[in-house]
Amino acid sequence: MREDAATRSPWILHFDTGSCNGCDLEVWALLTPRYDVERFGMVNKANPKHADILLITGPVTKKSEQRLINLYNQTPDPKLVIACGDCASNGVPFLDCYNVCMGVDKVIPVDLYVPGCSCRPEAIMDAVVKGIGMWKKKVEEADR
Amino acid sequence: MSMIVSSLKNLLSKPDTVRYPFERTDIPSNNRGRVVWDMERCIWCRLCEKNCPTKAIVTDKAAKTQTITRVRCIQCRTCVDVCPTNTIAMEPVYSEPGPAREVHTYAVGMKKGEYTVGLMPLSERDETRLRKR
Amino acid sequence: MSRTSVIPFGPQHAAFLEPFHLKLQVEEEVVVGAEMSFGYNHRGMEYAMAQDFKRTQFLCERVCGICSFHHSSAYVQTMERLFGIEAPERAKLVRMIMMEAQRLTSHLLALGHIAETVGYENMFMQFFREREEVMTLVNRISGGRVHYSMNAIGGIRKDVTYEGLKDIGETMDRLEPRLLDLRSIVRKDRTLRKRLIGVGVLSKEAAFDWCTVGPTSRGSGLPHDIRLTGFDGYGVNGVKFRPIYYDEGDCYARTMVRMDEVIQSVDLIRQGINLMRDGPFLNAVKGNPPAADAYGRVEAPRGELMYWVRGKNEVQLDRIKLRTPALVNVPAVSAMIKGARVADVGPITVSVDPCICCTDR
Amino acid sequence: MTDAITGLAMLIAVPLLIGLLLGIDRRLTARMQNRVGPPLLQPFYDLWKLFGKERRAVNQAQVSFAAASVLLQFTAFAVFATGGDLLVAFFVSGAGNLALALGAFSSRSAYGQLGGQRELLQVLAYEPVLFLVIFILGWQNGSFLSDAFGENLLYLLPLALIAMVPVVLITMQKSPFDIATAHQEIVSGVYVEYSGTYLGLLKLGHWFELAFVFGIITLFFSADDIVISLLGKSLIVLVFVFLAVLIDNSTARTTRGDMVFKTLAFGLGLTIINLVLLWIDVSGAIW
Repeated sequence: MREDAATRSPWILHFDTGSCNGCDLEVWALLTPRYDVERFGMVNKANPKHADILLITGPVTKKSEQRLINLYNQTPDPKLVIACGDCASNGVPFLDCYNVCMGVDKVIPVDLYVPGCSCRPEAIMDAVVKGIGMWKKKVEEADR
Repeated sequence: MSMIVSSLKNLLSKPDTVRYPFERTDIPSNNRGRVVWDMERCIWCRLCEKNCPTKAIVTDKAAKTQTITRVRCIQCRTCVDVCPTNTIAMEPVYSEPGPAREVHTYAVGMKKGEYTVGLMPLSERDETRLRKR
Repeated sequence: MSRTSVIPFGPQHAAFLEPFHLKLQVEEEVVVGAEMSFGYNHRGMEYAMAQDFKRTQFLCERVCGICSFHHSSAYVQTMERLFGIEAPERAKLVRMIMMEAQRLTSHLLALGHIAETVGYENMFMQFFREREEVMTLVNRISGGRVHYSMNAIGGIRKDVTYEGLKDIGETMDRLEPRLLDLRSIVRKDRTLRKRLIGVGVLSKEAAFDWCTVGPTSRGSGLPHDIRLTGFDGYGVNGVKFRPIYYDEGDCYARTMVRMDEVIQSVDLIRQGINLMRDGPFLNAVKGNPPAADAYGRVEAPRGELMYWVRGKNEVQLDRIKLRTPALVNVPAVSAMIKGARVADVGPITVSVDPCICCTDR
Repeated sequence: MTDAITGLAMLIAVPLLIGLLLGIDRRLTARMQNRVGPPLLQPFYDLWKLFGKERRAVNQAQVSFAAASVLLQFTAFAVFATGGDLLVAFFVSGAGNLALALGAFSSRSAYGQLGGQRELLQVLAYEPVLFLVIFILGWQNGSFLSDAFGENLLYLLPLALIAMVPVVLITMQKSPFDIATAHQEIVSGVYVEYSGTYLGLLKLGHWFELAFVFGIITLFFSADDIVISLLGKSLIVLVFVFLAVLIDNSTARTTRGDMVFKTLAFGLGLTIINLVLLWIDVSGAIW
């Protein structure tokens, strides 16, 4: 029952950790009329304390590393982290850049990776739907 | 026209939304989605591997395989352009998101469009981090 | 009794898409001081871009996803100068059309973002609905929604077909009346005007002193547009346009500059299609960049974007330097923000269309 | 005895109806923005999910204030639903809002402080209007007890009903008057430091507050036939929700000074004109 309701109301927090804005725009495209993820009850809350799903874009620059950890810690359990795009998954287009941590999973645990540079809104939506499917496991983890 | 009129008009007209997972979106046929190999034609020139800007492709001439790390591919279509034998094609379908970073291996002898799925090899840094846990 | 308190805006905030930190000193709700800090998005792009001039073609698009085609156009233009070649006319016109299409997406984003920061959710949605139309169009033309990857040093990588051009024309016909509707709404809407007029005024002199470029300077009455210098398709005979500028210098003027430029972009795209003739589209280059330097500049949606490259007869470049428009526009916010209310901080910062990934690189 | 039962039924049914109304509101908003929008039961899903989240509070005071706010709002609505004094309900509901603001002040977050301040300003803006409307209702009716309303007041007090529009806008947190929860300025204002269960509690409190405000609107209409009476009451509420959504979708947010001034001028002006007209009517001059 508990996870059933939660899966119908995933609130998201979007944080840009140094991406090129491509995936950020696609995240915004999700909120707007054409894709409209509010159909699944998804709302951009922009507040870690209200969020359930963290959509992280960007290869995590050294300066935003600590901020990302803070945001992660401020989000109450159960929570889900989705790394949007290639650079969030493993930092790849920015191979030679000296100031990046090469991926979100180097800093916080990631549940889902969305490939693509930039990833299509459909791919992010697929990831969210998959993430909702993982929710039950997450609730059990949080209860432990 | 004022916003009130526009709002009422929107209220009465059909929503602009594509009900995506239940309905297909119009991904154009030339969309740069993901690369696939037709291994029958590969002549092992390694041009794709050399030209890949993100080193997503690994060619293994001995084992006769082409391997691509999906999350490393930035869909620039360079490999398709440089391939002398049209072995590589760009499909409009994008790579699926998933809990693991998949590595797809195309080998000679597989049917067209078939591949084996592996996981992205961990870097040294990853391994030390996992050991710490 | 006066007491200043500090309000941190960002790096993660509802009003900003990107991470940048704004430390506001407020008394009650009036801003008395602002301190900006950047670097959350600094990846070290200039170093990475100097590693391989062929790869840079794709990497420079990833400097900024909103103006990716402008970045790659500026880069290939610079490299063409370095190699001493010229792109064919058809390639130039395709570049112009795609640049204007990207200007449409970028400006519609900025306009929607401004509407969002003043709490006008419906207008935000309307702008993004039209933007999605352009996004699907460029997806059909180039194969990518954000990164077009169409440019190559010496022209374009793949020609735009006849059907493609027809598709662009039809989409523009469909889009134009809707954009004109939106413009009349922005012009008339009382609550929006009340929130934007007279807010964040940047005088003509101040705009000059802060070296602002693009819509920010044109909103302050400086008719400064790099497209007039005639790079790429803008230099082709028959392309006509006049820079749009407003004298007021407030948030509303900057918004209106963008709104009018959206209509102008539609017009320029039509001109480009009409001028298009069959012909070659790529003058391929061979060898490594010579040991010389060259610069190139384009008018990105936010203003003048400049690339400077020095080669060294190797695959690596000796140095690549880019000067992005947001780098000079964003500091001007600190001049606009003094004395504003907290409620106006969002619209003021967004009205210069800060692109932090361009600024920090 | 029957009164107590109807009161109890109302206590349970009305918050559920409010949840549904908020669902309609979100759906309608989405349609006006050319989107599909969430399912109608979305507010219930949200609330249920919040109660399932981890309990985490910045400090103990915050929790007490959240609890106080919910209890006070509930009491206000309970007083109203069981036929109690409107004035008591009004002041208790106001105290609930105060507790909400204090809860925001108790955290040291800058956004919380700003949100609390703005919440108080909102209270300052709409409570005088609401108070005057309640006063005029009670005065016309001859009693402030909510179950003593049996007369149709719609044709006598049309302007007072219109004066309720900004009040509904403010309590529903709709643009142009959503300054206390201005998402893009101060994130979510008073709610910013709450999470999980406590946020759910505050949302529930907000539902009770809305139930009370909409309850006052329903007092304007009444008929002898209970079916017609109920239909008319719900129609008024639906018209108000539709108006609120339409205004929300065609205005930008105003600033705080504007909000106070406009709400007070509009609301107080209309109610006072209505009052004067009534007074003239009572003395038999015109009408």
